[in-house]
Amino acid sequence: MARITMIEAIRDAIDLMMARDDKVVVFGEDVGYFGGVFRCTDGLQRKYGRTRCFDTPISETGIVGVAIGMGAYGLRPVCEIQFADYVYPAYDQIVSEAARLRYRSAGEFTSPLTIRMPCGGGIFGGQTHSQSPEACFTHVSGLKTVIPSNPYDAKGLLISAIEDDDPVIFLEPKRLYNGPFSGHHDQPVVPWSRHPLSEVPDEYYAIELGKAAIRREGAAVTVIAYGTMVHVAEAAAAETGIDAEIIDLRTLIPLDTDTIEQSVRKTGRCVILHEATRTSGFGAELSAQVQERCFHHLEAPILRVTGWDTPYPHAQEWDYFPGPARVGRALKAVMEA
Amino acid sequence: MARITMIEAIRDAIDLMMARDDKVVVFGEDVGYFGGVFRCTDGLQRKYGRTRCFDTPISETGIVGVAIGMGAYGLRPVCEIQFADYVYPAYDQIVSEAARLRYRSAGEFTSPLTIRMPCGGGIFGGQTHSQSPEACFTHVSGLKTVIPSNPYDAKGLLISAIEDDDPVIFLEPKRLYNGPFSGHHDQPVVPWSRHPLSEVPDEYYAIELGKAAIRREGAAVTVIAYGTMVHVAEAAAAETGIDAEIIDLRTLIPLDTDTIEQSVRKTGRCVILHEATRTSGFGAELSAQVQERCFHHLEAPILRVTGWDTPYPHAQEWDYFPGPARVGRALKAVMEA
Amino acid sequence: MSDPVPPPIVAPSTTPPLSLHVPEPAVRPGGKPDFSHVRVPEAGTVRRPPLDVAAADIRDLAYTIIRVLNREGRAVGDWAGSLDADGLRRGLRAMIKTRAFDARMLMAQRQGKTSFYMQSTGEEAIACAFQLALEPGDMNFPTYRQQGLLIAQDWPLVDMMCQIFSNEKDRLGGRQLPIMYSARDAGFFSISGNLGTQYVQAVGWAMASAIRGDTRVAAAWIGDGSTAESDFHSALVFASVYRPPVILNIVNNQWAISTSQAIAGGENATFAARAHGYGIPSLRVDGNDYLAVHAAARWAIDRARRNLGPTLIEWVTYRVAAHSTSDDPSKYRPKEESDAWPLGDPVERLKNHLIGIGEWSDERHAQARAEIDQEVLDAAREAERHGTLHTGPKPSAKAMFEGVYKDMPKHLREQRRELGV
Amino acid sequence: MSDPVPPPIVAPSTTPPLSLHVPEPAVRPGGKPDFSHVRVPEAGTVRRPPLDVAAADIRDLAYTIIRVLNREGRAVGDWAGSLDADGLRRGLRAMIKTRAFDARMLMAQRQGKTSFYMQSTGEEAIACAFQLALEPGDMNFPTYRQQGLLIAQDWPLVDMMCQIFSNEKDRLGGRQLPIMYSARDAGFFSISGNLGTQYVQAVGWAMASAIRGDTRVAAAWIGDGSTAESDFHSALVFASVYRPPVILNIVNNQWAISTSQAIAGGENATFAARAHGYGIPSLRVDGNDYLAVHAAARWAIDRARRNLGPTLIEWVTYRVAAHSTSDDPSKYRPKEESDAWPLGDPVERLKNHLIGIGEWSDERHAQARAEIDQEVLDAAREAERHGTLHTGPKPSAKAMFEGVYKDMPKHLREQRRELGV
Ligand SMILES: Cc1ncc(C[n+]2csc(CCOP(=O)(O)OP(=O)(O)O)c2C)c(N)n1
Ligand SMILES: Cc1ncc(C[n+]2csc(CCOP(=O)(O)OP(=O)(O)O)c2C)c(N)n1
Ligand SMILES: [Mg+2]
Ligand SMILES: [Mg+2]
Repeated sequence: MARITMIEAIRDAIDLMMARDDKVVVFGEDVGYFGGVFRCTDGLQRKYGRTRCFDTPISETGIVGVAIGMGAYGLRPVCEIQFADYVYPAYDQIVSEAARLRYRSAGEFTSPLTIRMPCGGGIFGGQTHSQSPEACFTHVSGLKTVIPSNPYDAKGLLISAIEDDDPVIFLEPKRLYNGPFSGHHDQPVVPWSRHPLSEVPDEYYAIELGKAAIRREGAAVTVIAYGTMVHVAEAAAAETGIDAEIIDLRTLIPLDTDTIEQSVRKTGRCVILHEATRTSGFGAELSAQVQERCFHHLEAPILRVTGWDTPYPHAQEWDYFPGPARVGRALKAVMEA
Repeated sequence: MARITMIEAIRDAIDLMMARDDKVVVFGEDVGYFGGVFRCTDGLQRKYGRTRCFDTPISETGIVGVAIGMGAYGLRPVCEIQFADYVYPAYDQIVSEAARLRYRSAGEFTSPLTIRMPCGGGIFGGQTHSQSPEACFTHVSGLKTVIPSNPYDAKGLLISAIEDDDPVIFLEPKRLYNGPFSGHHDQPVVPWSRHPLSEVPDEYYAIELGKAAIRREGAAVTVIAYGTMVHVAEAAAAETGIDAEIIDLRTLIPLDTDTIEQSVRKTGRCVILHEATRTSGFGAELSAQVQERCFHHLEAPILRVTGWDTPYPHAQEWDYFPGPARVGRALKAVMEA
Repeated sequence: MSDPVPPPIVAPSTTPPLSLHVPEPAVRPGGKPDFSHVRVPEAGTVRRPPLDVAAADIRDLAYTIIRVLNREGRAVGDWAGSLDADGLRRGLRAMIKTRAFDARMLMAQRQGKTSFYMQSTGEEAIACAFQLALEPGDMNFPTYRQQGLLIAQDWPLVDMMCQIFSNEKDRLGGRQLPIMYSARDAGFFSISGNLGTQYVQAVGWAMASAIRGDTRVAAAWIGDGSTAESDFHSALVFASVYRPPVILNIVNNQWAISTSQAIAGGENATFAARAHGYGIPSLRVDGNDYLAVHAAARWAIDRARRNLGPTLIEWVTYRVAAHSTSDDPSKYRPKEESDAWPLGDPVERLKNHLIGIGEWSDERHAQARAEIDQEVLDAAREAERHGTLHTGPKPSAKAMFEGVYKDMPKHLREQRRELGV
Repeated sequence: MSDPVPPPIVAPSTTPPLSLHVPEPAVRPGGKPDFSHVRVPEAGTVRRPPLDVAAADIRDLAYTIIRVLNREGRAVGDWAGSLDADGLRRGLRAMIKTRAFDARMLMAQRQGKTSFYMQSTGEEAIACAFQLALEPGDMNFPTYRQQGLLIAQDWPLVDMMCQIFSNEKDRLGGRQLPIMYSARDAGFFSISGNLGTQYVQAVGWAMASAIRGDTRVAAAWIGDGSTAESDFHSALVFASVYRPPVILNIVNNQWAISTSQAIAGGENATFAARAHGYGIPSLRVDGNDYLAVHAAARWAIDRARRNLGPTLIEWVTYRVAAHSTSDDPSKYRPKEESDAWPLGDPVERLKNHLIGIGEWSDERHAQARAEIDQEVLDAAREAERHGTLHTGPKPSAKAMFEGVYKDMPKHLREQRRELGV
């Protein structure tokens, strides 16, 4: 079992699925010959040929549109949007078409698509290379939304996403591609090889969509996080010494409400984290559900620590990013409430 | 002061603004000669000429794209998306461009757009003529989102929207165009002329964006609603006899949290209504905020009554629509909790 | 309010002020119909190129109209002869049935049996002849105005009607708006209410067929107005790059609800010419000429199947009826405009041709119409037995929660429980 | 897993299986550069049509290349003569300065003074000559590779650099990615990170100018790769319908990051030909020939200003540098490819022309370069005094909350408080 990066884990999952199922086809901008701007598909065109892995025109709506047609034919397309910030031109094809096709055709046609895209900030990408648009998808019935926080999960979840017969939005926190990230941007970069969850089996394994993982057991407060924020939560718990239970959602829709409910019933407190802007972010849904399901167990208001309601700024990246200091403050606030 | 319908109130607002400000231009699919499929712009081309009010190609992204260019020039475009269900092709121009232009150019260029669109169900329009996509906009920093529930507000809010220097998404519940609607689809249609809020002054008046209205004062439970659901809430309160305080948000962003907070602090209970699908709907944000702001005043869990997490079905329209029976059940549940 | 508009620059040369061009149709209600802008070439005058022709060698075909039936109803020129008399009679019956179906369903809507209907009057030749040029296994990605694709292949009318009535036998479980059929076995992709989206999906389907070494082809359909949507462009870009076996059909029926094709760019160029910028061969064809439609469809389908890549076809026709049952065209165009339409009526033209070649008669025509009317009526009665929108058996509320995902996730099970079904 | 793919239809005629065409550039790393697919006509051979020419009459101009400077560096043909020697020298200096600016900022990025940079090497003639054909008040809607538009009009380099360094003097307050300038006074619209969006906005701006009876024109800019985006099509549709005063520029520099222009549809047609389907006149021009660029730009701008409507221009050029500082082109194309590019280098070509007509010399050139290098260096030093990305003064965290709306709403004030700034 090798220690690999998240990029390698993603490539591994796609490679494996292309080998197992010749209906899997892979495409996107710069995805073919070059292997993607983050190199997640490097080598796949050489291995599987140009009709299984290829470059596309710069048209996100076209990419998803042809993927839907291929899915209706019976293929299993895995397409890449170069940055999550560029998914909006494809929003109509995703929302009006991929998400509804099974329903409107009563199952005659389906959209077994996986739409991968790097998301999140932390690389000085400015407002158009840093966004976390998950809430634009969680509101849409018919879509599943997945976001891994480490190489092991990335591989297992991506395999499940590709195998899934419904359209899956697969968000890849780009700041995690090459190593975990606690939010301490001023500290040296840590490679994945030092993290236990970079140990990834060579062979096939699937992580069921819709199941959260508990990254840290704790009794004092439940922290609900996903993607990069899982690592920030771990840092904040360690630094504040607060006995937080950290849930890594992994899949946003379908949501693992059992794990959430069980934890909050135990701790009576809840802090929700995400990098996306706050208002109408997925944290709002989490807060609403925790409140609906655990009202009588709550000992303090549920808090959200999130990106601000502004575009992601370039110079002020670290004022925007909800780092361990802000999370730590929220943990303390919720314990003192 | 005449009693008019919502359509007439909307037309009146646009007409008035076109007369006051020759920078106001009006366009959209079938909006010019024909006056719009719901006739909201009827007569305006005749009155103001073809370069002030005109038909456009069937390209929602083009409509918003040229509107942004016109706004950058210094005009004040008011454009129509024929149905809110068709706004997604324009989503990129709205989210990536209109919403961010002021921010990214540090105010050099702005987007003083009003993007009108009929929303909501209740007319057997099926899944592509019934949607309520407000949450797709409330998550986007830089946008304002407005939704009136009656002719008086429609005129005053639309005038404010057109005068506003930021992009405003103006949602018009199409089931309310010709009369209020309690959700009792089996009862005879009521015309606006019987409703006090159809009394609309001929002259200019503006309703400030960001201010909710209390439609019914009450002490037992706060109901937060907007658009069609305001009328459903009124019916449910009347039918259950529960002394509900009904807040009509009118503007979703910026949100009138003062009015909400004050009411929930008083009642200690809260039910949130919308027609849109539940998960990640705007109700989630409302629930999160009520909980964050009024935690210690809450005597029962906040409930959401919403559309289901499915596309809006044709035959089962009335099973989907959150009518007075479902709202009434929630009111009772929250009183008994 | 905003910053003032910057003052117009008055250039030293006293450049005259600019002005905006806003196209208007030649005539509006009250005016005399005028189609002088539609140049109609003589039938039989346009050449039929070889299947493997280069796009660059037939650019002129985008600026003319391929026609087979001349004024006397005779089939003339290179494109004639793709069908024998049996084939032509089959087409005629298909068109008659499509028109009868439309009439019956329009009436059903007026009677409150459904919420909505859309006719294809005047455009029947296009869908019917095209379908009859396809092979089983090929896939159409239609709009809402290609009911002829189903009817021409004798897809059960009762099935279509049950969908329109959203009744208990609606194969789509009442979820879809009337006429938004889906019929995979008939090579008929699920219709979307969102204009244009299917166009690029068809290209994707064709790409898949090519990737798999299949022999099946796809047909994309779009209206003149909807060519303005983004998906039209994506479809052409992807079709240009990967050369998949797809026929890109544009049905130019002159109108998009209340706006004329000029508002989609039809004033300055033909829709067929759109293909040129992508290096895709294109044809412009008389869509009211059954023989021309069939021959052009066959040509393009053969090209696709022989791996010669995509073809774009503009079918020139006229939307005779209202846009839909929610529309009143007398508000925006002269009532008599359809009578003035220079390409005539497809049913009449094919009928006259068949009579002219001695393969049909007025009597047989009357009899065929009567038979078909009866067939449609019988189907409607049968369908109504399973319910109509507001009366009789209907799909269950429970079914509303099904099929959002392959397996129903917990939150939908919870919501179903909340509704108590 | 899903339903199985339906089995391929084996047609009775044993139709051979289809296959997908996936374009590949002629050469990849390790191969010998090959531009034999680029047909370069002799300079001076393409006619210059009258301004009010009909689109249909110049379709051929989309399939050739307008060139003024011949192999000997002489200006020949109809398009020659739009500039005098002063104008040409101004252009040369603008190009030299653009190149020097790029070099300096590339170095600054390598030194960690900013996060990101994009050069325009090889494409300088296009932006510089175009800008110098515009009038004050006209508005460009640029992409990230038109820094020449600002530099040619002597927009302060310090200003541009402060934006690149996201420092305290950054007019955009550190909010934007480096090089995403906005300069309203310079007729330079705020650059978006989202490809293509500006193209249709330019059309809207031009429509506004026409609506207001103004005399100002707009210029839209897009790369070859980005023509695949939807906004390209919307722009052409709206420009076709309303005929506003806009120049639709396509900079075809052969590459879009790692994909060649064939992946955008350039294999089967030219990008200039895209205009034909919309009835928009178009030109295809040698983008490395300063004189050709200026003359063609002037022609299109004059058309626009005289209310003759939009013109589309494909500028044929080559992206000599990496896509951006995040890119390594040696991974996907031969290193020597830019040397083999048949249209040469725009700076060298203009320099030689000026020397040839006796208006310039190697000495003057060397001196100009030295002066400009010094000017750029001075500007960089000045800008750095106000901070670079990771050191020195920078925009405040507080400013991050400003300008989301005209007036800061309560929730943003609350969030600012939450951050404690
Ligand atoms: C994305 C989208 N925008 C707008 C509409 C509303 N709409 C329905 S049909 C129609 C006109 C379409 O005209 P055309 O494409 O010419 O087809 P035709 O009706 O003539 O067959 C419009 C604007 C829609 N259904 N989808
Ligand atoms: C909507 C969108 N999709 C993808 C990208 C990522 N991207 C940035 S530049 C680029 C290539 C653009 O190529 P081209 O249009 O030819 O311009 P050039 O870089 O050659 O000047 C890509 C794919 C983006 N910025 N926006
Ligand atoms: Mg039409
Ligand atoms: Mg390029």
